[in-house]
Amino acid sequence: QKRYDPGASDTEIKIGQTMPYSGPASAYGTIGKVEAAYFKMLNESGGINGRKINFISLDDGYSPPKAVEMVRRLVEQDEVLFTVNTLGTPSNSAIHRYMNQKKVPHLFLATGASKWNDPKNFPWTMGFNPNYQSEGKLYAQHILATRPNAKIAVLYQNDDYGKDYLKGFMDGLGAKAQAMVVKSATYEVTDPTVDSQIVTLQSSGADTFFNITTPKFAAQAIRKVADVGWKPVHYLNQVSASVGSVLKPAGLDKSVGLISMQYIKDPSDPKWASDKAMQDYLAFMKKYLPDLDPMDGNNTYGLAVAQLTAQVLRQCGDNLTRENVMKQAASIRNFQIPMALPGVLAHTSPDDFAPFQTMQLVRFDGNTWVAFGEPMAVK
Amino acid sequence: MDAFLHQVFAGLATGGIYASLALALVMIHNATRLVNFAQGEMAMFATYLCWTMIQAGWPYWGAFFATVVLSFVLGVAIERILIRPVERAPVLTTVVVFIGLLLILNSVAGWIYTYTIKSFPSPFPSKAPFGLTIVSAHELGAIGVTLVVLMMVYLFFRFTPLGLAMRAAAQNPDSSRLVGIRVGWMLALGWGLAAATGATAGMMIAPIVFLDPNMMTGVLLYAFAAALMGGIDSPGGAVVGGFIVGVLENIVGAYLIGTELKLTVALVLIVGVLVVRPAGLFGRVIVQRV
Amino acid sequence: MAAPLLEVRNLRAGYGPTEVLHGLSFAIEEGTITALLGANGAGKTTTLRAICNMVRTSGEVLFDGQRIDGKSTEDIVRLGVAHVPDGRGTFTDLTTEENLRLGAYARRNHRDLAEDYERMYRLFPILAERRHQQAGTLSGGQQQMLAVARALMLRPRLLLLDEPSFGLAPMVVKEIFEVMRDINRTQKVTILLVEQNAAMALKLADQAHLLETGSILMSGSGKDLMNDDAVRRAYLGY
Amino acid sequence: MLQERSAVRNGGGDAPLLSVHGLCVRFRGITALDGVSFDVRRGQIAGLIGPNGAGKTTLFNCLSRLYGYSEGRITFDGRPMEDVPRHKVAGMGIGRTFQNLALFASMTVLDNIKVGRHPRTRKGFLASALRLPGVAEEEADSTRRASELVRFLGLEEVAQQRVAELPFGTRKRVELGRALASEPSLLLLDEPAAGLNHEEVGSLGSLIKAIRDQYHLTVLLVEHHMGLVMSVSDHVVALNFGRKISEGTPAQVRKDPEVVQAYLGTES
Amino acid sequence: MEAATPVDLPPVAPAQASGGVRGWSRGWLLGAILVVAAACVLPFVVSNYRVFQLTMVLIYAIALLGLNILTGYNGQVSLGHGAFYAIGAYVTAILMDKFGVPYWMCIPAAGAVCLLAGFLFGLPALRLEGVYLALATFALGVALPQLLKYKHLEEWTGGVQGIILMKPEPPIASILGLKLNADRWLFLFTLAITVVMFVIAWNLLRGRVGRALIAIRDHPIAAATMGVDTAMYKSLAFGVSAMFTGVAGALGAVVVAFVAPDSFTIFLSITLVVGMVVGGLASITGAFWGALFIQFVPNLADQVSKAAPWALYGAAMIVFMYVMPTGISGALRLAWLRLQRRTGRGSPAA
Ligand SMILES: Nc1ncnc2c1ncn2[C@@H]1O[C@H](COP(=O)(O)OP(=O)(O)OP(=O)(O)O)[C@@H](O)[C@H]1O
Ligand SMILES: Nc1ncnc2c1ncn2[C@@H]1O[C@H](COP(=O)(O)OP(=O)(O)OP(=O)(O)O)[C@@H](O)[C@H]1O
Ligand SMILES: [Mg+2]
Ligand SMILES: [Mg+2]
Repeated sequence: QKRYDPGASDTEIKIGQTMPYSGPASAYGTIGKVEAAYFKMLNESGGINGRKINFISLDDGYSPPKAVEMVRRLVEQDEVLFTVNTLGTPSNSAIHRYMNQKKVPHLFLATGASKWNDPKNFPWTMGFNPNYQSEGKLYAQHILATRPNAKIAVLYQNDDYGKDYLKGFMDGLGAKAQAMVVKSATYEVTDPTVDSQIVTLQSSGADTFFNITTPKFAAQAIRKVADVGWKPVHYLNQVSASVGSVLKPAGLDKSVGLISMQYIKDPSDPKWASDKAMQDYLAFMKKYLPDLDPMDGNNTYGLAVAQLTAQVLRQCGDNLTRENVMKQAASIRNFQIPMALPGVLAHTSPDDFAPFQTMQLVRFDGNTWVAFGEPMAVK
Repeated sequence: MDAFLHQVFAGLATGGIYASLALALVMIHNATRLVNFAQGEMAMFATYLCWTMIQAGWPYWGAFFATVVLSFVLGVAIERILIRPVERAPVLTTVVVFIGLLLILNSVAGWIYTYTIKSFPSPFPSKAPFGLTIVSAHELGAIGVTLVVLMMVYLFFRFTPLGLAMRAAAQNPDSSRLVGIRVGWMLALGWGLAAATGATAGMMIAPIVFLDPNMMTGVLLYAFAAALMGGIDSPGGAVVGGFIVGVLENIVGAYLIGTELKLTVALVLIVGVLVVRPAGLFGRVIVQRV
Repeated sequence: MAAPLLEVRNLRAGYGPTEVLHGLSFAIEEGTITALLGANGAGKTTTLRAICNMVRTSGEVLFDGQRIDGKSTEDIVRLGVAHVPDGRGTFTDLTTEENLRLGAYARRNHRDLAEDYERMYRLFPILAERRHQQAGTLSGGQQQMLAVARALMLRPRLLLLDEPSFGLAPMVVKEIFEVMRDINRTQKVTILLVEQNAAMALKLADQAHLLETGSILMSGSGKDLMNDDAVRRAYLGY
Repeated sequence: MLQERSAVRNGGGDAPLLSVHGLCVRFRGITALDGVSFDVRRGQIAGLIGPNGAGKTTLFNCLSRLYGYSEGRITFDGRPMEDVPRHKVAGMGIGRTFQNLALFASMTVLDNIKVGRHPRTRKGFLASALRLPGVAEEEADSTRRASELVRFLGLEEVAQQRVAELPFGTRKRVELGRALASEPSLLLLDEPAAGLNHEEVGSLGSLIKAIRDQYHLTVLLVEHHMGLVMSVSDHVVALNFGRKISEGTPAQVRKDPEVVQAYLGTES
Repeated sequence: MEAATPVDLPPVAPAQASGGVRGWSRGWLLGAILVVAAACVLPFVVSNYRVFQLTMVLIYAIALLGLNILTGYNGQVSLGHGAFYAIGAYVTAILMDKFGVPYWMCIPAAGAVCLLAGFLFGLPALRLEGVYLALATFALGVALPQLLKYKHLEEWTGGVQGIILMKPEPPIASILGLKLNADRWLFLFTLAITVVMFVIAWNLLRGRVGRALIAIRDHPIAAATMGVDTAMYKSLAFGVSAMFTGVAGALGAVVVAFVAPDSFTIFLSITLVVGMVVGGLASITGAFWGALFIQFVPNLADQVSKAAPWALYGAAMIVFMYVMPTGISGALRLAWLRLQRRTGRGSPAA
């Protein structure tokens, strides 16, 4: 039988979100736009189980206090059934406790911090991104396996995102971490370039480079590494592994040999040219968001999140209580998100709130990312 | 030692970036007595215009000079349309208009061009001369362009009657009118020249930092610091300030304190210099007397 | 007879909501010197400002037969109207020499420019000495000299002087009056003079007007006013 | 209002109130004052004259500690001025006006004069913020005294007007009021007659004398208006190029050939 | 300064009627009491989410008032006041989180720390003027968030993760029969502190100290000559201003129940400047108008367009500045004067 909590009815499901449409992180605002467009498309084809999705996405300017205000509006005034893909570790930290107190599902956060997978203490919060720490750990394992005596240099963004990766990486290296990492350097998002950092890292004599940067800085770093004639084994975090929006600007020739991970298909990769999901994506972008750049990794990401959200709602059926939403979110069974790489399945359970189990190690051959090895477990 | 030199050169290269925008700040300050917070975004927008032209198939230099001219016109237009209504308002009122302009340009650029970074062509060869790896040809070229612009700005303010009239109009509009200076047009001209200078800076910076709507937010802060360090009324000071800031920041980051606090420490040092020399290193000390 | 060089008809002017001049009318013939007298706050400065359109005005101002009310200050100056303003209007951050250069900015005719600098420096030798000093640090009187010199650099047709002797030592005052007489005679510069030193002003002036709270109370030749009892008591003291 | 205090002061015998000795001031190559020495006795009106740029205002600025001086000594009321910070000068009893006006443009006439009360009042940040006892009384007292001065100077009509809107002469009177509000024992007037017409200069002369008599103070007057200087001064000092060229009674100085040559010009 | 006309130096503050704070008139007092009384009722008639927003308005108003004391009244431009807001917030967060100090005791503590911090920063700032001071304060605003992330302070500040706080519960369940909850209680608590802070500012600005501050702004040399210890007053103005902003930051931390470096970026400082100018420089009531602007206009912009909300926000700023170059309170004052003049009660000058 039908059961509803606030935000759900026979005709409508209200979903809330905060996104940085303005402010320093407005580059991510595109994610919210893709999600809104996807739900619009769903509505046009009849919605989910006959219900239209009312997606309310508000601007938080990447400011935690604003995020609190906006989320309170969503919960108390707009009365959404749940929120999805609220972006940024600081903003989500600010609303973390509130959402759990209010018992409103706080789903698929757009951040890779590990603390979102804590069903015991925060049963209403679930992340989306493969956890940065785990990813960092995987690179460490790869290094230990292939070149146990590597001298490693690390560049990371001086915020939660960079530090999460670094922590996982150091944990992964284990006891040898302090000895192996010969130099690390940070940058701020406001830095114009990371040239100086690259020079510092190069002069440390390292032969391996772990590059924990967001797209613009990743591109700068890749180019600078090549320009100064440094030839390390270069690991690049998956956040910036987009061929179209990172490697191309940096120079494809300069990107040869990069190692990264992937879990979502890269639209600029020719091998997906005839892939159904990719074709759907490109058609969707063309129809609904002609102004946005389809090569932008944020857009494929947004679509993947929206697809997973739709899946959860389908699983809910007519039982649209917050409790059931959470229950269904916690029982995703090896679901293949169309935009995710084949074999990269979303899977959750009541005591494991991290949807992604696996990622694929890839190496850049000057044209596309080439998978090597088996998909690796991220947990 | 080699690494040290390397850091210094990297610092000079980024310093050149700061210097080029700092020049635009000095330009606008001498012409209006204000620091234009939107200067960076104006340069960014101009660079996008150039990029659009290049995408449309224009040759680089054609697009370059067209952008400089177009920026000049846009700068004049901004002054006439946006700034003029608050010309006689208190300084901070104008500052808020600048902030509004900054937000508008940043946001509209993101809307039109999206936030994905774009590579921007350089007019200089891709291989550095003499097989240098320390600096790229573009960085050298950009520094050269900055020095040329510096020369022009310097000569303009120092030797042309127009330059003098512009400075006069900025500091004492009423008296300027009484000697026949068209104050309104001086301000507009100043905006035009500053916009053109900024556009040049933007087109030299974009190949280094990549083109995106936020490409100037960081640069502006450093340019601001550089201009003030050198003395906000001194074009030469701005350029020297730019190099000092660039090198200082790198040395601090690499050898003194680590990269986490390099900006903080660099800023503290700059403010320290200013406390000792309140008009900057090369700024003219203006005495107020009764 | 030719039209007057400057004619003012029913001139009103004020600041904000307050009206300060209540309809002045007077005319100045080319090549003459006119003095404007009046008590503190009578509106003398405002009259000069109104002629140059620096304040809110209504009424007609004709220069050389042309309407100039409504024209911008800078355009009026470009017609050859130099103004030594109240408070001197020094460009305090520029050097003495730059101040003089600006005086010649709107000048049509750039011949004899160098000679004019020399003339000013001869007239006020201290300015030559202080060529490169920041003008704002000059003494009050030195700045007053600079203001007069700056106005002369325009080679104006009409010279508006707002208390040119302000803060000057007695000897320099005499010199300035000599200069006025001289440029009036030799260069046919027309002068409108606001001056508190009424005795000297009236002696120099062909025409004089007495202003009181924004209206002309009395007009006449310099001599007429000098012989008027009220004027003598208030402005001349004998 | 100053009676008791000045009685005590006069007990100091005939020592000069102000004594300037060998004062030198230089600005990068310009010698503004070059070994100037003179005394001003209590109760005097002393005139200070000299050509433009002679250093008169500079001397005032030294007395207000706005300019430092390389050599020389200034003693006020028996105390050396060298180590007095500039904001203490008013409290010591030196009040001044400025040659080119230095009013607080956005404030009303009354408030400008009340700022003059600053050195004679005490309540600081904490007391004001919390309105501790005494604040209201002190404020009321300031208002009363400022209003008194407003009346004395005939500024009642404009008391609530912002000074920026006032004609020049009126503003000069506001400055005078502001200086008087600090109850100075030495009043420095820098060209108070500039921009005034004959009649106004006349009444200014009487006003200066009235101030001296009513408030028992000593006046040092810089002025180019010879009529005024010669009629009110007890003593005149003449400077030229930063040097003292003459000193004495008005009649003496007026006749001094060097003064005539450098300053007054032939005849007059 | 040689310039006799006020035109020569563009004023930091509007020349119009920014020359002082009048004493209370009875009408004013009555009006203020009515407004506060109405504000007390407000949380019981609107939704909790609105209560939260209004609490933020009060908090911003305190911060803006602080900034106005420094910039509007004393003429020292600060583009980095967000730093003091952050210090206030972090002091509170650390005291509450690490030492279990009750929230209401943290507010004065934060104020005291900021008073000291502001005073100390004000000392070197004494040497700087105009754009140079603007840079120094801007640098402070930029550097502080990075300092908060610094690894050796992480133990205290929580690094990039920040500190999550417990929202305080009301000490009593209901008041005069009106049911309290955390939001309503915090609103009333903030309101009380706002009233205290405004009374303090009022007291400070209307008397001897306020005149001295304005005198320094209008003519520093003359102010010193009139016996104002300009260095001391400027530093103290910095301190007091920082104290106000710090108190606001402390309240902000309690109300939002979270602090992190990302909450206090340079954009916060810029927002405060915008709020102050839009509200009205050198105006006490202006702080409220400015607070309403910075709280609600970005939300409105977001409602209108997701594509470029900042563009709309920026456009709103520009429009406000055109229509009211002296800020909202300046415009209201002009309107009031005009009304008075029309009804014939104008000043003799009219
Ligand atoms: N900027 C201003 N704003 C408002 N009112 C002003 C302003 N300037 C002058 N006024 C008023 O205009 C009137 C005339 O002033 P004006 O300066 O023309 O007098 P004046 O005859 O030149 O006097 P003075 O001898 O003082 O130079 C005065 O009453 C004065 O209060
Ligand atoms: N701050 C300064 N920097 C450089 N020169 C200065 C400064 N102050 C004064 N002077 C110079 O010192 C000399 C004395 O100036 P001062 O103002 O004392 O003259 P004054 O006697 O008051 O003249 P006036 O009668 O014109 O007011 C002048 O030549 C002036 O240019
Ligand atoms: Mg006048
Ligand atoms: Mg003088």
